Amino acid sequence: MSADPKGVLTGTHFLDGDHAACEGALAAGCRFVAGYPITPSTEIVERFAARIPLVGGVFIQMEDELAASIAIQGAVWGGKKVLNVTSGPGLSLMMEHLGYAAMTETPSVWIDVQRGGPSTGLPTLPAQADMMQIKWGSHGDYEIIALSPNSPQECFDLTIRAFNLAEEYRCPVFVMMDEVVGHMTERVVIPPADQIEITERKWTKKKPGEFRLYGTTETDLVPEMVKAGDGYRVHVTGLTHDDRGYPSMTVPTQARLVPRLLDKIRTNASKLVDVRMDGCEGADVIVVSFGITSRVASAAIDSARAQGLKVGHLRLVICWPFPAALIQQLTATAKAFVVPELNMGQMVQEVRQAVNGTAKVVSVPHPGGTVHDPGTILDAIVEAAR
Amino acid sequence: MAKTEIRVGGLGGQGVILNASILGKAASIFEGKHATLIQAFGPEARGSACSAQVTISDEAIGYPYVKHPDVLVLMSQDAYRQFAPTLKPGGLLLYEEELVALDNQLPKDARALGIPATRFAEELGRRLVLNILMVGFFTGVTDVVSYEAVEKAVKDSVPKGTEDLNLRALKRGYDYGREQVQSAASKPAASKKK
Amino acid sequence: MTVEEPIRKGKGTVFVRHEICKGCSYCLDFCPTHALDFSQDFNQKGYHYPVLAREEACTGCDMCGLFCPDFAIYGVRWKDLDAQRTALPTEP
Amino acid sequence: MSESLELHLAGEESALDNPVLPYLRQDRIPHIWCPGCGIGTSVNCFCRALTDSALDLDKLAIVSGIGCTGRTAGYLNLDSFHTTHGRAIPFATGLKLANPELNVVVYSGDGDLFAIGGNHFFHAARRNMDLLVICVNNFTYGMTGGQVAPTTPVGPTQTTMPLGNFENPFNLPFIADACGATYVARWTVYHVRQLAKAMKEGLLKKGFRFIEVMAPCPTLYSRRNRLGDGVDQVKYYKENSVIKNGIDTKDIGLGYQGEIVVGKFVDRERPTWLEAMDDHFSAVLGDRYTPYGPMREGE
Repeated sequence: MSADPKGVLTGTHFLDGDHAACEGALAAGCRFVAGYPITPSTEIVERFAARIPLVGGVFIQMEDELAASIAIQGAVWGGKKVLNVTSGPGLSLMMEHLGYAAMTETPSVWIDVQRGGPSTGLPTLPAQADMMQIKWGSHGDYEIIALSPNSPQECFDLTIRAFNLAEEYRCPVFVMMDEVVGHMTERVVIPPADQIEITERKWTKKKPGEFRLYGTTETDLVPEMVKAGDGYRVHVTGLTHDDRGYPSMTVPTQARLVPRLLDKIRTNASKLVDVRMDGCEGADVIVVSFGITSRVASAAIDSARAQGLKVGHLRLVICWPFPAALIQQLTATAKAFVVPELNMGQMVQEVRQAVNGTAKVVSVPHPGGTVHDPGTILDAIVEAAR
Repeated sequence: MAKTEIRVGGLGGQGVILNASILGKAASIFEGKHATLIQAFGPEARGSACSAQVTISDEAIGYPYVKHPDVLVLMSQDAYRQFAPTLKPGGLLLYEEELVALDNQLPKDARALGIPATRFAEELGRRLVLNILMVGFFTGVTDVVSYEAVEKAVKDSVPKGTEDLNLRALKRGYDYGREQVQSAASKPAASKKK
Repeated sequence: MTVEEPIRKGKGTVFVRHEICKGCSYCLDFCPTHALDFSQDFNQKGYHYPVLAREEACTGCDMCGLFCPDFAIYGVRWKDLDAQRTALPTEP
Repeated sequence: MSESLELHLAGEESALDNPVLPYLRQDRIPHIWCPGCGIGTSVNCFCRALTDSALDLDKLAIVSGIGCTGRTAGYLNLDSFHTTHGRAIPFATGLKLANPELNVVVYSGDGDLFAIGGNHFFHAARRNMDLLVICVNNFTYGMTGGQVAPTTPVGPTQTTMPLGNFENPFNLPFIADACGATYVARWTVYHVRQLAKAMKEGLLKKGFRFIEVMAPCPTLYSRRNRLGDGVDQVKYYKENSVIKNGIDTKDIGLGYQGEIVVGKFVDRERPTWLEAMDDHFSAVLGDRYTPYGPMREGE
C-alpha cells in the first residue's frame, strides 16, 4: 500500500539528516514517539513533536530512555507504528528493552545517532562505535536489522525502509546514523505519497480462539499480529513463551523459540543484503565502509585510483545482517580489504571472519570526534595494495 | 567541475548556521546544484564559537568537510583567530569589519573585504539581521549563487512576518558587496586575479 | 453419577476445587459463622482443604470466596443457586 | 438435577464454578503464588470489581512489571502484558496513548513500582496519565528471595538487611497524592469488600488512580520475622487497621507492626494527559490541528 499523504511532506527540501529521518518516519506511517532528548539525536524528536499535531498522532517526552524505549512498545501493541530515537548513553540504557522487543517480536524502528564514547564521551561529535552494541548489547541471543545512511536523503529513504522491514520481520530495525550525517544538511527530495510504498502490519485474519499469538509455520517464521482491544485477549511476556504467548520456562520451548527468532532474519540474510559496489570487479583492494565514512573513503579511493591502483568500494547500506557471503566471493579476486570506521575496529571483525584468511584485512580505526583524514585511508589502501 | 568550499564562523546567536543554510539552500534547491552543509558543534555551550561548512558543487559531493575554504565568512574575532590560517591560498575573506580586526595570520595573496554589517543591521532596525547582511554581502562579492536564488532561500528560511526586513538586509549587503567589488576592481593593487 | 441433594440445613453452601487449594486457612479463619473445617484428607499436593463442617451455619455469604487467594472456594445462597439452576438447560 | 450441579456438589469443575474463573486464564491455574500469599486475594477482589464495573473486557488491558505481583498479567484473561522490571507504567502509557479506547490497568508490586520503577510512577501521576495503578505491597522482594524493599518498615530482617532494616520506607499514598493522582486509596487484603469496591471505583474513574493493597508475604517476610503465616498477618491487619477516609496522606506512613490507616484518601478531578493535549492543541493550532483519535495504521 502507499503512504498516507497526511504524513508526507512532498517536495524538495534542504534538511539535515535528523530532520530527514523524522520525515521518513512520518511518511512511513509512524504516529507515536515517546522520546527522550539526547544530543545529537534531539532534532528528530523535536521535529516530530512539532509536526505530529498537524498530522494526527502522539508525541510524549518521557522521563528517561528506559521509559521511552518501553512506551513505544506499549504503543505498538496499541496498534501504532513507532520510532525510538537515541544516542550513545541513551542506547546503553535501552538495551534491556531491545531484548524485550526482540523477544516479544514487537516491530519497532530504533534510530541511533552515534556519538563518541564510551560513557558521556563526545556528545556533539561523531563516532560509529555502537555497531556491535546493537548486535550484541542486550543479553541472550537475538537478531536485529541495521541500516546505515550516508546522507540526509538516505536518512529519509532508509527510515521508511526500516519501518517496512520492521513490519516484515517483526524485530527491532536500527537506522545507524552518526553525528555528521545527523547534522549534515543537503537536498532531500520527498516524493508524493502514492510513490512511497508502505508495508502494512501483518494483521491476522484469524478469529479469537483460532489465533495463536506466536503461531508460525515452517515456511513463515514471522507470526501474525493483533493489537490490544480487538478481543483476542493476548498475553505478551518477555519470559520464554509458547506459541500462545504463555510463559513456558522449559528447555524444549527455549529450543523452539530462540532459534526461530534468529532464523527469521538469518534465513533471509541473502535477501536482506544491500550494498553499493563501485569498481569491485577485478579490484586488488576493496574498501568496505558504511555511513559517513563511506563518503570520506570515496575521497581516498579517488586519489588511489588517480595513482593507478585498482581499488573497489563496497558500502554497506544494510550492516546487519552482514553480507559475509558476498565478501567471501570477492576474495576470488581481491587480495586485500581495507576497513575504515569511526571506532577502534568493530565491523572489520566481520570482514575478517568472512574473508577467513583468504585475503589481507586492514583495519583503519578512528576513535571518533571527527571523520578520518582521507589521507589516512589512502595510506592504508596503498599499503594494502603492495 | 566548479566547486566552492565555504566556512562561516562567528558566535552562537549571530545566525551562523542560518547564514550557511541559506547559501546551501539557494544553491541546492533554487539553482539545482549540489550543496552540503556541515555544522561544527563546539563543546556544547551556546554563545561560544560556532561555525558551519558549506560545499557547493556542480557534481555530487562525497567528502563533506571543508579543510581549506575558498571563502571564509567571519563575524567574530575568535572565528578569525581559528579559521583565518585555514583559508586557501588566494582565497577570499568576507568579514564584519567592526568585529574582526585583520592581522598577519591571513595567508599571503588572500583577498579580504569587510562590511560594517552590525551597524547596517542596526540602521535597518534589528541587530538580528546581521547574518542576512553577510549573506547579501557574500552574494554581491562572489558569483557562487545568484541573487535571485538567495532571495528565494531567504524567504523560505526566515520566520513569517520578517521577510521584508530580511530582504532589505539582503539587498543592503548585496549592494554593498557589489560596490566593494567595483571599487576594488578600479584599484589595480587590490585585484590579484587579473 | 448421582449425588444426593444435601439436606438444606442452612441458607447456603460452598463449592471447593480441592486440587488447587493450598491450605492457607483464609476461608476458615474469616468465615463469619465459622462453618468450615479442614479436611482430614490431603489433596494431591499434600494440603488439607476446607470442608463445610457445620452446614447449618453457612449463609452462603461468599466471604470464603472473596478471601481465597487460589480461587479454590466460593459460597452461594441456596436461593441464588436455585435461580441459577432454573436457568440451566433441562436434561433430555 | 443437572449433571453440572451434581459434579459441583462432588467438588468438580462445572459451568456453575467459581464466578471469578471466567476472568482467569484457567489453563494457567493453579498459579505460582505461595500458600497464604495475599496477591491471589487481591486478584480475587479485582475479578469481583470487573463484574461490578460491568466494563467491556475486550477493551480492558492489564500491564505488569516483574516480580510475584508482576505475574498477575499472566493469569487474567484480558489483553495482558508482562513487561520488564519497573517499566509497567511507561509500557501502559504507550498502550493507552496508542489506543485511548482501552482502559489500562497496571498491576504490580512495591519493588517494581517504587524502587526500580519509582521515577515512572511520579511522572505518570504528574501527567495524570489515564491509568489505574494497583500496587500489591508485601514489604519485600518476593521473587528474588526476600530482599529489602523501598516499603520495608524499619526493623524487620531481610536477606540484604540481615540485621534488620534501618532505611525509612515510602508512604505510598502520600507519594501518589503529592504527584497529583486523582484517586488514592489503601486497603489490606483483610478488607476484601472495601478493596473490591475501591477497585471498581478505580476502574470507572479517569486520570491517574492509585490503590495500595497491603498483602502478606508469608514465605519471605512474615515467617522470617516470626510474624506467623499469611493468615496470621491478615488477622493482624484486621486487628490493627483503622478506616480514616479523607485523612491527610502525610499522616499515614506505615511502621513495623503499628497502626494501619486504610481508606479512600483522595478523589478529585483533573484533565488527563490526552485531554490536556487535545485542549491545548485545539486552542493553539485551531483548524491546523489534526485531532488525535483511536486509529489503526493503514485505516
